[in-house]
Amino acid sequence: MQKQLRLAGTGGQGQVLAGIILADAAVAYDAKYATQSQSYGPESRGGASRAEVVISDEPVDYPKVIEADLLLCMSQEAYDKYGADTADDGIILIDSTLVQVNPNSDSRIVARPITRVAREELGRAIVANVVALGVIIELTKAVSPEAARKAVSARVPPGTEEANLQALERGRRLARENPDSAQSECGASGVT
Amino acid sequence: MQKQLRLAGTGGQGQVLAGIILADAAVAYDAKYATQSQSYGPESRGGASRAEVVISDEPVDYPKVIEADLLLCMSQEAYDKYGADTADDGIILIDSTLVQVNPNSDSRIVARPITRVAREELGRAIVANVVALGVIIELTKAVSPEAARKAVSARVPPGTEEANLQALERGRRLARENPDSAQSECGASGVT
Amino acid sequence: MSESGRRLMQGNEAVVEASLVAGCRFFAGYPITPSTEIAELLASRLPQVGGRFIQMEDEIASMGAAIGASLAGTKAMTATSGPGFSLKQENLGFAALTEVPVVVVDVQRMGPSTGMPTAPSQGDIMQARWGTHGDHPIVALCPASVGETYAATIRAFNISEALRVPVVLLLDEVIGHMREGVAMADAQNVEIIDRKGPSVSPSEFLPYADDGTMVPEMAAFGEGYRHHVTGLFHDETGFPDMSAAVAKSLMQRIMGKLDAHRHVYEWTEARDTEEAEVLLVTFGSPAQAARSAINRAQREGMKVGEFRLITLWPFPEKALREAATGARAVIVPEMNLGQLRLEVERVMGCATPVYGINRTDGDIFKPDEIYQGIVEVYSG
Amino acid sequence: MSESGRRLMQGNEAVVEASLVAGCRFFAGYPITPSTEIAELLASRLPQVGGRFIQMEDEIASMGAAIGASLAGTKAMTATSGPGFSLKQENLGFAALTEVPVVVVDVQRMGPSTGMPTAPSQGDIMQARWGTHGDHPIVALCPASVGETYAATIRAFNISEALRVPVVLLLDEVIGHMREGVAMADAQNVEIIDRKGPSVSPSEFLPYADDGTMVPEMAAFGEGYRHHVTGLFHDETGFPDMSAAVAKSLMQRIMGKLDAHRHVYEWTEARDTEEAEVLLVTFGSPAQAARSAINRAQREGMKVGEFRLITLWPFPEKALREAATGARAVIVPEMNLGQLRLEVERVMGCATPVYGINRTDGDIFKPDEIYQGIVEVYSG
Amino acid sequence: MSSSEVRAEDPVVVDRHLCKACGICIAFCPKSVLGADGDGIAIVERPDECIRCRMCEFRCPDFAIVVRSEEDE
Amino acid sequence: MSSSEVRAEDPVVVDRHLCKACGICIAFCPKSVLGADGDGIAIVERPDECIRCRMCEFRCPDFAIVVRSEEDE
Amino acid sequence: MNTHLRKYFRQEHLPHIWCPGCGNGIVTAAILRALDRLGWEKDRTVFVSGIGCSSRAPGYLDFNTLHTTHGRALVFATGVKVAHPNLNVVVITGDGDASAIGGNHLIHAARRNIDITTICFNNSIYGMTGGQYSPLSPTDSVASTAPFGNTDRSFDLCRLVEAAGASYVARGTTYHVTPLTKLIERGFEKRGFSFVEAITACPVYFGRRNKMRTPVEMLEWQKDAAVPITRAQKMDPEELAGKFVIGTFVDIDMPEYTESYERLLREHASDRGGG
Amino acid sequence: MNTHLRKYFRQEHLPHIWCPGCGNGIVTAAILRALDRLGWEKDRTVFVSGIGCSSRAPGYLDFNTLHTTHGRALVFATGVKVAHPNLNVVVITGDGDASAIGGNHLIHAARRNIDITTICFNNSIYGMTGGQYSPLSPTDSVASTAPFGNTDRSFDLCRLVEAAGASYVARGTTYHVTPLTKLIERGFEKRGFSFVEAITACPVYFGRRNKMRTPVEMLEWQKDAAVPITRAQKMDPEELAGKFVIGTFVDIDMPEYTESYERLLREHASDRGGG
Ligand SMILES: Cc1ncc(C[n+]2csc(CCOP(=O)(O)OP(=O)(O)O)c2C)c(N)n1
Ligand SMILES: Cc1ncc(C[n+]2csc(CCOP(=O)(O)OP(=O)(O)O)c2C)c(N)n1
Ligand code: SF4
Ligand code: SF4
Ligand code: SF4
Ligand code: SF4
Ligand code: SF4
Ligand code: SF4
Ligand SMILES: [Mg+2]
Ligand SMILES: [Mg+2]
Repeated sequence: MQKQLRLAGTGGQGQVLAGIILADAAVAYDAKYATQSQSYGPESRGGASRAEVVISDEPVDYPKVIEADLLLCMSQEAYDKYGADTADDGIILIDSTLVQVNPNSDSRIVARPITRVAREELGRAIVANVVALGVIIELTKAVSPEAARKAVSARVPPGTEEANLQALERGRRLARENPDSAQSECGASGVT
Repeated sequence: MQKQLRLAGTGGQGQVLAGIILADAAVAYDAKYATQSQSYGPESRGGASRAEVVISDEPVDYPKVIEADLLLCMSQEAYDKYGADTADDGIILIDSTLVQVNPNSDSRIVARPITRVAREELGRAIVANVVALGVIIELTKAVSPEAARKAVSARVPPGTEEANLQALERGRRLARENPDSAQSECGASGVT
Repeated sequence: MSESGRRLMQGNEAVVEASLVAGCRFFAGYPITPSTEIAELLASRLPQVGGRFIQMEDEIASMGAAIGASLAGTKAMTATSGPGFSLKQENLGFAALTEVPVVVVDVQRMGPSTGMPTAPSQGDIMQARWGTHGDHPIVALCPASVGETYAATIRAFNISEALRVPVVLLLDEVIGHMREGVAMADAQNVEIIDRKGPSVSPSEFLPYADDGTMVPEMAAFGEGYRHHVTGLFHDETGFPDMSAAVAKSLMQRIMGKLDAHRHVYEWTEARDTEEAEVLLVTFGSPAQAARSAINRAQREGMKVGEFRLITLWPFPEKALREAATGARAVIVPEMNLGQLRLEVERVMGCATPVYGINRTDGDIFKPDEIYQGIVEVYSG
Repeated sequence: MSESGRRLMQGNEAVVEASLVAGCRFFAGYPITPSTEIAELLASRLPQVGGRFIQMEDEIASMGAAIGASLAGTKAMTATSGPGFSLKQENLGFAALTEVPVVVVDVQRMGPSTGMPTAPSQGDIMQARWGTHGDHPIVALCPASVGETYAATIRAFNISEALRVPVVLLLDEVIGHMREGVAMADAQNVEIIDRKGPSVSPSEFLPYADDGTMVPEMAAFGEGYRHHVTGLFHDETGFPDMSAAVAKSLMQRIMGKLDAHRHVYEWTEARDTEEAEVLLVTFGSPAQAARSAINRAQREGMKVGEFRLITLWPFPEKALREAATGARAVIVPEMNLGQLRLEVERVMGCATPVYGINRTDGDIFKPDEIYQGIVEVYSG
Repeated sequence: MSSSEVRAEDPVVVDRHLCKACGICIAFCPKSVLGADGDGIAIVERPDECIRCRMCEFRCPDFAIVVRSEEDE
Repeated sequence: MSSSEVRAEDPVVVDRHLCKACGICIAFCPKSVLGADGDGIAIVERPDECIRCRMCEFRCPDFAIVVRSEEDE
Repeated sequence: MNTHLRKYFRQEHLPHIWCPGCGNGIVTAAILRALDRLGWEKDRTVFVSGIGCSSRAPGYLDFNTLHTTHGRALVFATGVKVAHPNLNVVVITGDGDASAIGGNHLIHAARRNIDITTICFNNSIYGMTGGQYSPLSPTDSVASTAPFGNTDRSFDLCRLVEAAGASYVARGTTYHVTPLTKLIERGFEKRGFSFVEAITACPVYFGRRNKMRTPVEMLEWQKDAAVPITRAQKMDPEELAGKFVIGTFVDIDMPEYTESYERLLREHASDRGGG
Repeated sequence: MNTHLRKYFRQEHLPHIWCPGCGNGIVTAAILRALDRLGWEKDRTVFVSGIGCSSRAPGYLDFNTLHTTHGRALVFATGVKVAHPNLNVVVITGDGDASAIGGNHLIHAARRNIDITTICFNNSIYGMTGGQYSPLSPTDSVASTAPFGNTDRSFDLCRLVEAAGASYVARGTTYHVTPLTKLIERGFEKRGFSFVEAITACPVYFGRRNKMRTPVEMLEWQKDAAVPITRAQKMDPEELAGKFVIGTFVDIDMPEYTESYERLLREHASDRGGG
């Protein structure tokens, strides 16, 4: 089994950390193989941010995502740019708080109000990445929930473990909930 | 015709300038071809100094002296080091003021008290190099006296032209004079 | 930290952890993308093991400080990327001539000049060999994965200490920033080589004498073996000597020691080369895409082999020639305009045509691209 | 000053006088043996012609200042030797990527490191090609006599201006310090090439647009064509762009312009190559001893030819291949361990064996030594 | 009228396209003229209080604010 | 006795092998103890005047002079 | 954006790449206002920068602009100025660019007293590379390469440039933006080497790690820690600990490099040239 | 040679390569006398130099000696000192080596206040390469690259090093050799960065071109132009024109770099090391 996951959005949303946690869960706790990589804007300032994780039962021969089994979009740009590079039977997970996409336009789309849930229910927009992580592992089974929990605890900033574990669980539940309207969530394009 | 000349001694004696004057005389005023080169000690500080001139009617194909037609020795070291690299029918011109060599030991040796003549007769040890030049052109006919005079005038520091032309002529005469005893001239090794 | 015994780490992190295992206790650096994590991590890791980290005013200073520390008896490293690697060249040449062990990491980004700081490249391959003025001995390693980076870092220190030669560890942005699970070395079970100290008393010690191995014994400052180190040509006493005889024998020894000890640094990997009709010569991160492409080609029945270089310099000429025996074509995929290919072409002569697959747009190879290249050459 | 029309001058002096003829009006330098005379002479010559000389704090600064002056519209040069050439590399790469005309003289001395400062060498041949990080365009010339140095200096400026590429002029200590009679160019009769200025109005001006020649038009600062110059990858507007498409086309153009304009810089000399059984590939000052040796061998009836490179980089591959047609062996005499030989071997393939005659002891070749080499190869 | 539109009579104009919601202008306006919308983008809340000191304009890191001089109006 | 030999009783000793005839010691000896031979090499001309101030030793660039301390004798 | 500053921008390149709350934009605008007051022509003005977040500023400015290598802006600028003394040459540099890798060029430009105005955007950190300490980071401050607090001491860069020989040396802050603009204007006017250190905020890398979580907190710190020079002269060292002095440190007239060289040119230009 | 200094020399390498009357030997002997007074052990002392005539000094001294690249002595020395803080580290450098190509390392070593003593042999010229002007050559002096007189201004290097943060800064001359020796001794004793500028003669390249034809004339000039600091404080700038000040400029105690780092090591060494 091999899973190619791509987490995309804007700098500062924590995609890279989410990717690291996924890979760490696979490598350190599920005894699988994984590679994690990311791209930066020019000289690491601003702009788009992207993390990629390949998880496999065998050593990974090519470390980057070629066709994603799951694409997480936390910005409009991310969807526009990478939507096409997703496998036919893949999942395009949309943070409907940030991205305006008609879920009916593409059967692969799964829309969830990730950032809103983080901000409103968990009180901290900053844990949106871990909420997304919960959704992802639930949708893909790329890593075990147990491994994910351990990796979250090991990798988030000290003192935030509890909040993040809670976010992870909330994300897993969110995956199973019915989506609310993606359209209604999204504001203007906002931040550069 | 090709002449290979090597002028050797210690730094500060003006061998390089003498070499340049010779080459300049050949190139600029005798319309011959010439190359002039020199060697330095490490990073140009102290020690032995050597100038080489190759003068030829045709373009010079190798710019350095392989076997000297004339070797000027203004230090003992110079004689010890280069004496052997002189042509069988070459001339080893010894400044007998500075170098202790038995003139009978080698038929090629011509000894002249160059530095003493410069110091005592011309009043300036510093023109010894041009005295030597006079001796050399007289012995080798490498360049014409006329060209040598022009090159001396053009290349010595402004204001010293007269003194140097005088030194040149004195050198030419010295070449024709009988050598005095080389042995009696030479002091201790002196300067490092 | 890990239940599987493997730890997820970045290539840059692997350099850090492996350097500590190898005995590195001094790092001098100046930040530059994409190598900066090496400095950042060592800033906290070195004090923890009693080592010392210093951020210098620039890369020239970092290189010099690392050499100074090594002369004081401490295994030392510096790390940088293209622009900084250019600046280190003068002092790198000093280390080569004075035979000071030191490891220099260059995490390659897209050049020339500031270029594309966050894009991967293998544009410094030739610079690693020829960047400083004058002929000089140097070893360069170029691992292809994070795990191999870990191993190559340890090996870089071992080579440097064993042969008293600066070792350049060439990563690229992909490997530097990629994370993989790495099986950590058990410090007890890893071979660690330390420079060989003086075997004689101070009064008999000749700091640049050939003891038969061509690698002189090395004393650290402060150990009682007072000696002179200079970037001028020097005889076996270490003092300047500009005579032709001394120059010749010094050059012969410092270049010859590399020829004499190939086994210490030569590191290549041949896979399915015996039967191969087309041979891929790979190195660094593109080897991963190449591996994937080769697997596919092999699955489709093509006789394709892989000769992978971890040691780039001195170039493993003989090993390549052996691996390529029987191949009717060689392909070199590189994230540059074909730098290593020049050397491969030279070694192959006209017997075997050499093709390059090249990229200098800041993007990495996809397996498909290399696969296409294989198909073309294979059938062409 | 001279009655013969020829003037006795040093190689370094020839650089100075020729640079002024070529239109150089700015020099920034830092003294180093054996290139120092270039700075010293220009310190008095430049003011005489209304040009400007500045002694900078180091070689990095000298290189940068020369580029700055060139961007301000003034033909500019800097000069150095090995250690300083290493330091100039980073900014040299900047000039290559930003396409700023500039001439860099490297009077080679024996390296690595401080080495033997007053001894000649050709140890920086490969560094001239590969010294800065990343693939980059560069031209390197290496004249073999003082007279040729004079011509090569003018040509270096012309190439640099015509192709907007940094040109490295490689001398060595022998040529730098040797004096020969030089026929001075008559400023009126020498072809002098100036960079091509904008052909459009400022508002239409695109500083890095390909006008079909692959060499963009160049505006000087202060001329009204305000534009941006950066060492980052950039599109034709000059502004940073990190996209793969832009990177690719920029690299293709700056490398491609050299391929497209070989005639501007390629400069070789073939002598008796048609019949030659043994071909000497020569460059720089050793060509003089080689010439002498070849003459002797020819006098003795051997069929020996000479292919002399004045342009070393880009390597005159095709011309060499042609010259070597029919030769059963090639000999490359170099004052290094065989740097250019690597390239000659590559080009020759296995068809023709390539032998090196090498020296790295600070001494120069004697004709006899090369003659012996010819005899060995010829009869062997 | 939404807060993102420019009112002709405002002494201070924020370019929403340039504003990055840093909060500087808001915090240091001596007259508390400025506020933030939900995204943190500066808005002119109390235009009448503005004394046109231009500190908001001078301190905006994103060239997003213009204080109109009275003559402009 | 030639001037190049060291006299046992001299307060000042010049090493002829090291002296490069720069003239510094001679010029600055406060008691004019030192002179030069024909090659400019320093010689002790008036040993009795020496006050052992050691300035000649300290200022000799060639480590060629030693001023003996009285105890040495 | 102020309408009469608009013409100085390359509008199409905005918004700039700097992070929200980054002080670089504040200094950049101050530079433009100063230059505008002096009526400098765009065609006759050259902005030169090194590498860093701050060094990206010239890209946004519609002048002759030159973005060079890290630390080397001043040497390129020197080449421009010497070759073409009539141009106004301004260097934009960061604290790392100017005082770490570029420290030597800074002191030599000051020594020569060449007529270049250098504006150093001092955010106490290497911003572009992600927050390593710089030679201007305070001792004990936290940075990515100083996880346990910085053991280095920092330069007083104005003092250093003064000692190196500059004609004009001043320090301002982005909080004190009006005086900063005046200092820059005076620097521009000065014949000779002028240096203005502008204390500015990197909220992302310096602020967050050093207990100033927002851009606003960083400006508050500038406000509180800055001591005008007139006041500082009356304070003793203990009182000044943790503070920094703002104002004009040097403003004197001395021979300027290119003028001295032009004099040499006039005296020694000869017909020997020919060339 | 003084008998109890003899043990510090590598006798077999004498006579040295320096020209007759070159001041380098005077400074070298002063260094040895200072060190001898403090009883520094040869094995525990490292001399590091760059490239230049002066930088050849360590080759004659029987210590751990390191002759590096031009301008970089201080960075190698920093590596030695940081790796091995118990060694006495002394840098010997020329005016070009220290203030031209090496200027940045000098100010950064001073800033860090690392416990290295630097002795700068200031002969106002690049001696080794044959007499080009240096950043310490006086304006208007003649040099091979300043045939019409130097248009550059020169550094007051002591002032610069002081402004950069050194603990000890002093200037002496080879004429005033006894005070010079004391200044060096005090520099050695100091914990922290110490800098001693020794004004010395290059009669060959500086003297001859600048109307001081002999070594003796050069020492006369040192005698006449040097003004002790106590006297200088009472003089006005015009009186000081063409003169230079000698004496101690800075002598203070400040945190030293390796000590600060050792403290960090004690606080943060952990068993997490393992490595
Ligand atoms: C030779 C070289 N070394 C290092 C770098 C990496 N680098 C880019 S910017 C920078 C520091 C920037 O700090 P500063 O000058 O303070 O600018 P800021 O980003 O803070 O505005 C560094 C180290 C480089 N580009 N080139
Ligand atoms: C990188 C480099 N640039 C230039 C040189 C040439 N060089 C050697 S010594 C020197 C200057 C020496 O001057 P200084 O430091 O004052 O020493 P001095 O010889 O006067 O004692 C120079 C420019 C070099 N060796 N290396
Ligand atoms: S101009 Fe002054 S008062 Fe008006 S909004 Fe701006 S800061 Fe406030
Ligand atoms: S200062 Fe500028 S960027 Fe910041 S909130 Fe105000 S308008 Fe927006
Ligand atoms: S010790 Fe003093 S008095 Fe005696 S010779 Fe030396 S300088 Fe003269
Ligand atoms: S000072 Fe020394 S070198 Fe000079 S003359 Fe006296 S003894 Fe000789
Ligand atoms: S990293 Fe810091 S300096 Fe750079 S743009 Fe962001 S806030 Fe500004
Ligand atoms: S050239 Fe000058 S500094 Fe060098 S040894 Fe001679 S006198 Fe001394
Ligand atoms: Mg900064
Ligand atoms: Mg000097």
